Amino acid sequence: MRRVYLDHSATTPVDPEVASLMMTYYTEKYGNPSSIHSFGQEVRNAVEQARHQVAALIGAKPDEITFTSGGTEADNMAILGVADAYRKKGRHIITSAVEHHAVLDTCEYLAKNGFELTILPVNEEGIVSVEDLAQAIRPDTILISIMHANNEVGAIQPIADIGKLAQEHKVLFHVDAVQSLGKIPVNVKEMNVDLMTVSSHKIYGPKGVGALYIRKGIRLVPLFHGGGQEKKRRSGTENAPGIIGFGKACELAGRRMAAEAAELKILRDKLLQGILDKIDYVKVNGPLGDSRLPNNVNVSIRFVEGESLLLSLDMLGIAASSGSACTSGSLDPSHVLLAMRMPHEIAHGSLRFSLGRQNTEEDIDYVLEQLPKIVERLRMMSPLYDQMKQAQ
Amino acid sequence: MRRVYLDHSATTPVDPEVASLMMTYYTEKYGNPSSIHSFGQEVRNAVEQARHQVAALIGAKPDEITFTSGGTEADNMAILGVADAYRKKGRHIITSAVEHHAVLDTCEYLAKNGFELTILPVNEEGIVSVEDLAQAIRPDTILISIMHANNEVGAIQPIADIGKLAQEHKVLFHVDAVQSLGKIPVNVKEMNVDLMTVSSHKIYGPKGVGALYIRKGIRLVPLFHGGGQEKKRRSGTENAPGIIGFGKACELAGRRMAAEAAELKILRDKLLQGILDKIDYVKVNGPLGDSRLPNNVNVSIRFVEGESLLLSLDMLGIAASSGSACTSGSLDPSHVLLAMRMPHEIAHGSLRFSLGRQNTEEDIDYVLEQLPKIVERLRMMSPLYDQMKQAQ
Amino acid sequence: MYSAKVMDHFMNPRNVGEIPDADGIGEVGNAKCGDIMRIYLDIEGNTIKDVKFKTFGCGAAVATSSMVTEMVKGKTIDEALTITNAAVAEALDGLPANKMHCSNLAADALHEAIKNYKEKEKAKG
Amino acid sequence: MYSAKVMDHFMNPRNVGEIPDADGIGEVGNAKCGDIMRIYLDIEGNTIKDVKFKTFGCGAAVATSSMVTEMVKGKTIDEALTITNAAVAEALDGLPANKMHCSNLAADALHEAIKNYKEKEKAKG
Ligand SMILES: Cc1ncc(COP(=O)(O)O)c(C=O)c1O
Ligand SMILES: Cc1ncc(COP(=O)(O)O)c(C=O)c1O
Repeated sequence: MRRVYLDHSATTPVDPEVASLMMTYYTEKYGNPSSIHSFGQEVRNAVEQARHQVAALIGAKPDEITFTSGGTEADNMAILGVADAYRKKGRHIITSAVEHHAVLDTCEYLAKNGFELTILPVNEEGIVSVEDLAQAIRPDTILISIMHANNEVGAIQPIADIGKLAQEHKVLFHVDAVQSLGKIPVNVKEMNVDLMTVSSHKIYGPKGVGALYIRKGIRLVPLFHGGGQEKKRRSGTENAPGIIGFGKACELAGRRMAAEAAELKILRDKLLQGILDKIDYVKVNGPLGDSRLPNNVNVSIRFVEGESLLLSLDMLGIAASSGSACTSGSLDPSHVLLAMRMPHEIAHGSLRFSLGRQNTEEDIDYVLEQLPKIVERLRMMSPLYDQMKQAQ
Repeated sequence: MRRVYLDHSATTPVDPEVASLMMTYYTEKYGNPSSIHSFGQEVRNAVEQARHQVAALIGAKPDEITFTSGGTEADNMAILGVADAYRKKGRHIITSAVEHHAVLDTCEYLAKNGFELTILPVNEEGIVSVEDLAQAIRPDTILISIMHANNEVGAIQPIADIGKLAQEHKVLFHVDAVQSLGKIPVNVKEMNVDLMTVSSHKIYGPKGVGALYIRKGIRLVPLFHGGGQEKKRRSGTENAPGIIGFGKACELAGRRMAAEAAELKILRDKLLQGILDKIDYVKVNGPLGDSRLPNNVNVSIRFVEGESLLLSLDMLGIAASSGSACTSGSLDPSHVLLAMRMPHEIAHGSLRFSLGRQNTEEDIDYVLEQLPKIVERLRMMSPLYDQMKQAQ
Repeated sequence: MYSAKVMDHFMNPRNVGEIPDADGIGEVGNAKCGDIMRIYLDIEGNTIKDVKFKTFGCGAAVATSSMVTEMVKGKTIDEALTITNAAVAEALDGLPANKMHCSNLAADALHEAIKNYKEKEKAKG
Repeated sequence: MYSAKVMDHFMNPRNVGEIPDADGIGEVGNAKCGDIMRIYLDIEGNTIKDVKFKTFGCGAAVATSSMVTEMVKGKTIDEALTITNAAVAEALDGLPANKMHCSNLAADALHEAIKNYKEKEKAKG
């Protein structure tokens, strides 16, 4: 059976070049980078090279990069670490309604523990308003946390404008760039960012590795206590093969990004247009054009439910994802789609295709051949489709 | 040049079988285990198998295992998580003076934040007294954290006795078993352990993975907020290849442990006896015989400094470690050796050889050939050696 | 995630459709929650002669709907009333824990349809 | 970790040893801290004709000791007094940050030895 993976925003395969580099560090150069012997020092050098590679992709200095176990840890470290270090300065934090749970839930944890939280709304395309943000800033605001690109609908936020605003008000600015890294240009200096989260497994690097950019001079209370690795910011034996793999993945991403984004946009637009042409009652979620990640397609297919779509696609070898409540076992569909003021019943039928490096035109053709049949089958079963037809 | 790695307590190479299994999950079976499509579900199944493998090695049930990014995270999760969840019951914690920094520093962080800490002393072999512990337990004690085997001197603590005591007093008992796992039998039920830390990279699994055993029914406040993976205990995209590698490493360790321990003991004793025979003014650190890990040799070589020994060994291809202050950049030598009441100047000259699976008799012969020459050279330079000679 | 039986009933659902002028129709759930199940019954005497369903919902919702129609066909009303959601799940070799509450409503829809039938019968007098 | 120069001076230290009846002896550090450096000077006129050292300590301690003896041989006392710990570290192509404070004491030991020489001279009258 043909297998078509269109869930790259969930995770990506590891690039073969990255994987084979990692192998060397698993089985041959396996020393602990904190050891002073040569088994350790050869790994230390490679870890520091990786720090350069990650820093280069986001316009940072190497010593501003702290490696973590992933995006979630980096988000927690940034938000909890700033809250703890700057609590005497103030206790107000601003974020948006469409953040990843690693940001939103962390902020909400703080809101239950002595902090005040403003959650900015978004417009129907999922984009935060800079004016709203300007009005939300208070004298006791210590942190603004806004993502660069949204993982569900691909909406790109006006980060540079927010960064300027944050700087003017001397408020720290954290950006979750997990989804934008390697897909669109990211530059902490140009965007006036103080803290930035990135994650390896979204850019063809290994799972279980991420990094937090911490602008020089910013204090953070660490999440872990222990051996004092990563300049005391992140204790624990360094995941050297993972870090080295992440570094390589950043290097590759930097080299390939421009060409890849152009190709992905063509496939993205072909897929989206094809769906709109072949299936009726479809709503596009998120912005169009340059405010959207080059690899994201998100649609709501009315009168059918997302998990059913996913399962049916999966039976044909196609992997996608959905903001349907059923895919997460919760009762509510995606908080992102709801924040975009989409009615529950339409949000349940949402479908995200996130494209990647190895996808081809044939993959897209295959989806466009199969998806309409699936939708037709499910709609034949759907009492909602009946109702709509009868109402016409 | 011959290369002899004798620093397995710092980290181990990844077993080739483990590494090649991981490769499959990096490049072919790369789905996100939380995804419902088959790319995700095939990985989910492998992650659950790994959970079984880890559980089996410590006598736990699979759903009592939570995967983490390593031993440090698991130690922090256990101690901070219990402290937060049980703070209403009491605020007293007991630990020992020879714990790893991941435990000791976490307890000390709590001591600065409203908790009370009793740090138990150890005897000259590095072993905690169960009587001391019995006397330290108070009505408001909520947690005892004692390691199974010490990473520096290989001392094995009377965990089962402590477990019984903890159970009698209804105090939660956390054990850091990072160094004992795979080397000596570990069983959470027989030892009456409530929480246990294990780490993959010490048993020929990958770095960046560990696990916390949490006995059913124990509450823990999570360290990270986010996607709610690992039954909400540990958010963040699962490091599936790492977890699967760790599971395999546990399976291999379980199969090989008995035979391997017997072989390691022979090499260990040969190395120790050889050092004592060939070099004078040497002190053995830690207990002898069955109270010692089968792979640990730790000696203090008087009148020379540990880092010099390490560097000299390294120039000959031999990797070891030291409790010398100089190896860590701090001013004090190993807190473990100091807790064993060793004078600073002797602690500075400590040397740890930690043996592993691929070491041979020839490796030991090589060390026994080179080490005496190194010591002689360094003692020729040492003003302390002069002083001692003159005093005679 | 799902058992082979669930996937079979999801991909090849039995008795999809409507019964024109059905003797009983039952519907549970709503679009807001992501699940709607509608069951149509054709009843002769006390026996369920035919049964059809339409469902909007996840894999479990479709599969349980399909399964309940198979379980109930040819049964008497009283027998049908003894079928529980749990029994439907069991007949499918179980459902994931997080699906047991939100999507396992097919027996409820069946019971609603029987109630609807009884009410109609009563109205006829 | 260490530069090639540090490793060279550590593995092949210059001027190890003692000078019997040295004109000046300087010692810094103590065993508790893990570093002791002792410098012996042979001085003729105002010139350092010979210099030897003995050191207990880490790689940096040995290398800086060795380096300072090289730097100072043949120099006048006044020239020797201008040599700083930083200059010794620099001559070794630098030291790791965490070594700059605890193990980079060789110039101090040299200065102590010169002080010792001057005191002896004074005592002689
Ligand atoms: C926007 C965003 N932030 C954070 C995360 C969490 O990163 P990780 O999976 O590396 O923990 C993800 C992905 O899961 C994400 O898409
Ligand atoms: C006893 C002990 N506990 C905890 C740790 C920390 O584990 P990890 O390196 O996986 O963070 C180590 C090793 O570094 C250890 O030896």
